Amino acid sequence: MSASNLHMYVMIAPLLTAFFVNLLGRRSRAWLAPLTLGSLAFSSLASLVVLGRVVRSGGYRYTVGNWTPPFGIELVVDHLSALMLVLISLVALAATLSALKSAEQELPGREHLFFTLYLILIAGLMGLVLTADAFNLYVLLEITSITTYGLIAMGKGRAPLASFNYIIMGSIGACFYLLGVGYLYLMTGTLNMADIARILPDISGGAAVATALAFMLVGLWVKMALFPLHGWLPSAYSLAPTGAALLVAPLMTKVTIYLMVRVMFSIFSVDYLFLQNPLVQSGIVWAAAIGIVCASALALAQRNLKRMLTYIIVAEVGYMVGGVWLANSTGMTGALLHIVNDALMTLCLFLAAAAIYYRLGSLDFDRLQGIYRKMPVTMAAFTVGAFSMIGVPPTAGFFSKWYLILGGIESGHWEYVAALLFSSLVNAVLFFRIIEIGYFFKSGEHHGHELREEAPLLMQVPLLISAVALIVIGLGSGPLVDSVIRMALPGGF
Amino acid sequence: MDYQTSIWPLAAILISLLGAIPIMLSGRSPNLRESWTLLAALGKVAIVVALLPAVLAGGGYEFVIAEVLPGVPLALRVDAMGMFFALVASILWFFTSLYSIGYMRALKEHAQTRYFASFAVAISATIGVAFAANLLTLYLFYEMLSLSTYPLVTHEQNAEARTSGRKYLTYILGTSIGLALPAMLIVYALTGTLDFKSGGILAGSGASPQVLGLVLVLFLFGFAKSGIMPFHGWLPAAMVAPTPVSSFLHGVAVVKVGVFSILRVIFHIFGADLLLDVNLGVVITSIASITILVASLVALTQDNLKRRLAYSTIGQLSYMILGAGMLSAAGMTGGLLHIAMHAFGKITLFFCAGAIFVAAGKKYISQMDGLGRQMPITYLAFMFGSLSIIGMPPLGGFISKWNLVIGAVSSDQLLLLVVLLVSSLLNAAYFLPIVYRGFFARAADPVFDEGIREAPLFCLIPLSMTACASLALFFYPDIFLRLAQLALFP
Amino acid sequence: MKLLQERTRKQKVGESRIIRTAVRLLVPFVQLFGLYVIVHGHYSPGGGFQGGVILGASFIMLSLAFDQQTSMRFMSERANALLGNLGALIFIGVAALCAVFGGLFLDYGALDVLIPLGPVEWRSFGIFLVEVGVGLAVMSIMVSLFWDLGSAGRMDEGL
Amino acid sequence: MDMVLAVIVAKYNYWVYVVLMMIGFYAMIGKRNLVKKLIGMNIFQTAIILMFVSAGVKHGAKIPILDKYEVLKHGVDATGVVNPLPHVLMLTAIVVAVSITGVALAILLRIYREYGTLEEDEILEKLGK
Repeated sequence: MSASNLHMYVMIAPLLTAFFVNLLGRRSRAWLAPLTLGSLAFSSLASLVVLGRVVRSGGYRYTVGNWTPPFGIELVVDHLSALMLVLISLVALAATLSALKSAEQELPGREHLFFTLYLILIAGLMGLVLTADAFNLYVLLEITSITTYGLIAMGKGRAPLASFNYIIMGSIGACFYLLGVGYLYLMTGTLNMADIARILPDISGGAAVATALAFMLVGLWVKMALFPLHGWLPSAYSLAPTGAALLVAPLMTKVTIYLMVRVMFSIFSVDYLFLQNPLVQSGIVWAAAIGIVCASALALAQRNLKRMLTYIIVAEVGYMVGGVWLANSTGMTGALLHIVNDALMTLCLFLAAAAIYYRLGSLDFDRLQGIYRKMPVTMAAFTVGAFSMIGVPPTAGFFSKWYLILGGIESGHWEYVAALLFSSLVNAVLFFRIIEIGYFFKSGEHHGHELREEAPLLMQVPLLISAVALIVIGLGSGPLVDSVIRMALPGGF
Repeated sequence: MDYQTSIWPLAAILISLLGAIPIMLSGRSPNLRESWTLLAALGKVAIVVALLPAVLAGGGYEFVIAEVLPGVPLALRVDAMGMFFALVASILWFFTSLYSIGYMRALKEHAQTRYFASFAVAISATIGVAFAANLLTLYLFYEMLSLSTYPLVTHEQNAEARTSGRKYLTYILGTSIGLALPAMLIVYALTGTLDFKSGGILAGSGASPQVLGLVLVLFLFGFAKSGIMPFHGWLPAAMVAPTPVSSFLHGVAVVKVGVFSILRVIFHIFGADLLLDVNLGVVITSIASITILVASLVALTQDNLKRRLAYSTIGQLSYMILGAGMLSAAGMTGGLLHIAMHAFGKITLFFCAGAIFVAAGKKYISQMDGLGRQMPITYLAFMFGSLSIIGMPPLGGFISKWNLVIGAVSSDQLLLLVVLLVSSLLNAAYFLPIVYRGFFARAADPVFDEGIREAPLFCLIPLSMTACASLALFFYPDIFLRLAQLALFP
Repeated sequence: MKLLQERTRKQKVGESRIIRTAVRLLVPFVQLFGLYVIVHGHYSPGGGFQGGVILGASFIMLSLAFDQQTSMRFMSERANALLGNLGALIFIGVAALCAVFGGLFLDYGALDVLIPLGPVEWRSFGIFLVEVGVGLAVMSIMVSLFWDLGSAGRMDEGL
Repeated sequence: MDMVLAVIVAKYNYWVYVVLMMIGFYAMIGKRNLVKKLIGMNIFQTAIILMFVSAGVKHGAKIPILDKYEVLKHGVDATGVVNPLPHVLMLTAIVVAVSITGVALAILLRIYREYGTLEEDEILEKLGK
């Protein structure tokens, strides 16, 4: 019995610690590092054990408070959610290492507040991937959003404005989702996803169900910033405090995509989603493809590293949404694998950006000249992350892109294939522009001896680990797909 | 044909990749660093040669690194064709390493540590391409080569290097991601595998000729390292790199990786029979012929020696593709052989160009009048190299060209025969004047040129040796011939 | 109370005397009612949310009728933060304890191992504990929301 | 026409929520004042809350507060009480709404302190300078 509680401890550890951080951290900042890192290290280990157990003996369902569903809230620990749990806790751990340093620099005196929100956000994300209850999902979605609003608003300058914009858009998204849940509740009288799925085929009222699906999807799309609903994301993520962006950028959109998958396939059937409305299905793939192209093009116009990265995130969202809606198992595999890979790539790039920002105080392109000489280790890791974004083998990004493009070819969605290739090429241009700027010097300083000034060790370690992880995951993507992601494919594939 | 599992193919790749680490760490002491380079180069030659007997006996080695995609592992395989290329590349890397030491020290270049480390990574990628067991592995090392040569091309780190580096990446990455990757994915979608198999894997896939033609064209242009027109622009631009880079990478490794990839695709993905069936050889030969003629004509107009060599390379690379496109036994053999023959000839020419730059500081042909009298060894080697490339006996280039001519005749493609003859004449027209002016023309400024002597020994020895090798290959082409035969007709 | 009487008499702070007097008299009853709602939450209408809001409202009334400083005399900012965190910790702690003692998360019956009251009694008592935690947290958050927003984060006399 | 009216009257609770929602949505998107946007957001959320709550209503049913001993003796007559689940859910939704409003107000305070105005146009004008 107690062993099956392990996934709860994964989630509870950061949540419990959050309040201790708030209480003790305001007395002395010496408490911050041991508390946050300790809880997240525990979560990471525990989540790995959970994943191992799920891989060995299959997933299981968990009833909170021993209330049987559909009355109680049910959690689901299957291959996909266990994988997400591992992803979240590991990414959070790496981000926290670096955030400790950057928060010290950017938010002196407010660090305990920052890390309280930080840990609640992590716990909220973990709860999101576990829940199997449509309404519980809404509540957790809002918990993560509210903490994110707060974290972003802690930034300098225009950050509060960006955060307010995010609040408005985010609330619209959440309300749409809630409205969809409301429709489903009116139709079925239950909120448990499995229970809804059981009842749905038996009821008439196609229009109401379709409306519910539409509202839920649009709501989640706003939250995940699918083009053209992405307006809030670039400012919010690029103006947030560095430490907050480190956590939010790799995880927030990816978890929302996971939610889309969860909602789509736990509540509705593959048949209903794809086969009965082929027009909708291919329409969404088209929209994703257009989104990828537009977001990539917008990324080209940016003159700041972090802003550029945010537009790449928007493009990547299009990758995954398109992959899910390709309606074949290859595309789905690609989308799920890309959730993992994209989180790691984004983490790697944002960690590098954080390290650069720590030393330079700016991420504008013209400030980056000669950065390779100044911070060779950081830039080496950045280069690996960039290669992964471009999709150079054997980095992780190549393999998920492989599945996605192959899925596009198999289902005959050539527009999606073209968009993906276009975006890869644009990414190559984007990153080599930075590599070029960083590699060459200003004309005056040619062959000059700039001092080597690396970021602190605490920021370098997670950066290097994430860069190595990109290659390891790339080479290990065969076993990863076979043992986890294939099992995580929703029924019907 | 059976392959035994062995870790040695991986070792052949890793020895220089891991060698890059001590090279980077010993940046403070040039002697130590260069010993590491030479050690890695020698080790690589030793491993490759050690693998040779089994291949000559008709066998080979295999090694699976990781299972990455369903049906497509990251795997290495030493077969005759791979061995052919690996042998050329590893031997020439050793010579280039020697030459680099002399060249870089004589010119007191900056960032030599980065230079040697990138070089080591590049050669690993080259051997990786040679030993790749399937298209995915090949693509992986292909991209690794593109990226590791970027710091070499932009070594000077000035505005010109920046422009060239940008051009280099645009062409190479753009084509490989935009054209080769989708082609590879289509092949995978059609067949479910990417394994190199003699006779090809596309044969039974039931794809229509139109699709096959599209895939073929995507591959031809996708592996733009082969310098095929219209995607050749990067090669002249990349000549801003230090001469050893131009000589080895842009005379041998990088460009031949492009050609090798195309040949792999033609022989082992499509298969000659399939291409004959759907009559796609014409596509290959016509693109190659145009490239050969245009590149040779452009080469005539170049005054910068390295640029002239670059255009010559573009033309010569298409010989190999042309040979493969003939789809006749002699033609394909000639195409494959030309990889080796051209490599030895062209690297000699580049070494000479570098030696002239080191010794006399001259880049332009018009300034080199009378230089042959001060640097007789260099010029003699240059003459050997050019004769080999023109295809004159008794030099190696004759053998491959002879095979190509026979191939054209035996497959009744007389137009291709004309192309070969015309371009040989053009080769002679752009190479021989250089030799002639070097020995016989009156120097423009005798006073200024008086102090010029031969380049340092580290430069001179490698270039003489490759020149001799070109000569020797005419008399003893047996190993390469045998490997080519094994590769094409197992 | 003394303080409130004094402040009621003085003209300077807050609203009119009638309001001040009314609030002074009402606050103890409001708080008592809040506690009642919290404590009875697990078997009659009410609970931590509602009770917490009522408790919080009592402090908000004080700062409305007098000023923020007055209400902060009764509950310092630090005490408020402490109570808030404590409330949340009680909730999560109880929930986690259930899991630690061999049950499912939030399955109060499992706490029987700790003090043998019987699983049924524990279910009732567990909810009670949780409600208290929730009540504390909600009160603290209501109050700090009002204080922070009312004084624009300066924690001076407020609105 | 009568049919249409009948449909509207029969489901009037839904019409109310749709109208409210549209008002809120308009305010969020169309208004240029940040506080008005926030108010719009609250109206939007209230509309959804009303929809849920109205879904629990039954004709002639009582509030769902039951006497423990009655229930133990006679069981629960489900038709006699209103469905309490939507109300409970909406309690949570209200808490969420309050939290968002709180955070949003705090952020608005910061914006006001920085720019001295809450009109979007004026803020953009100041940023443009």
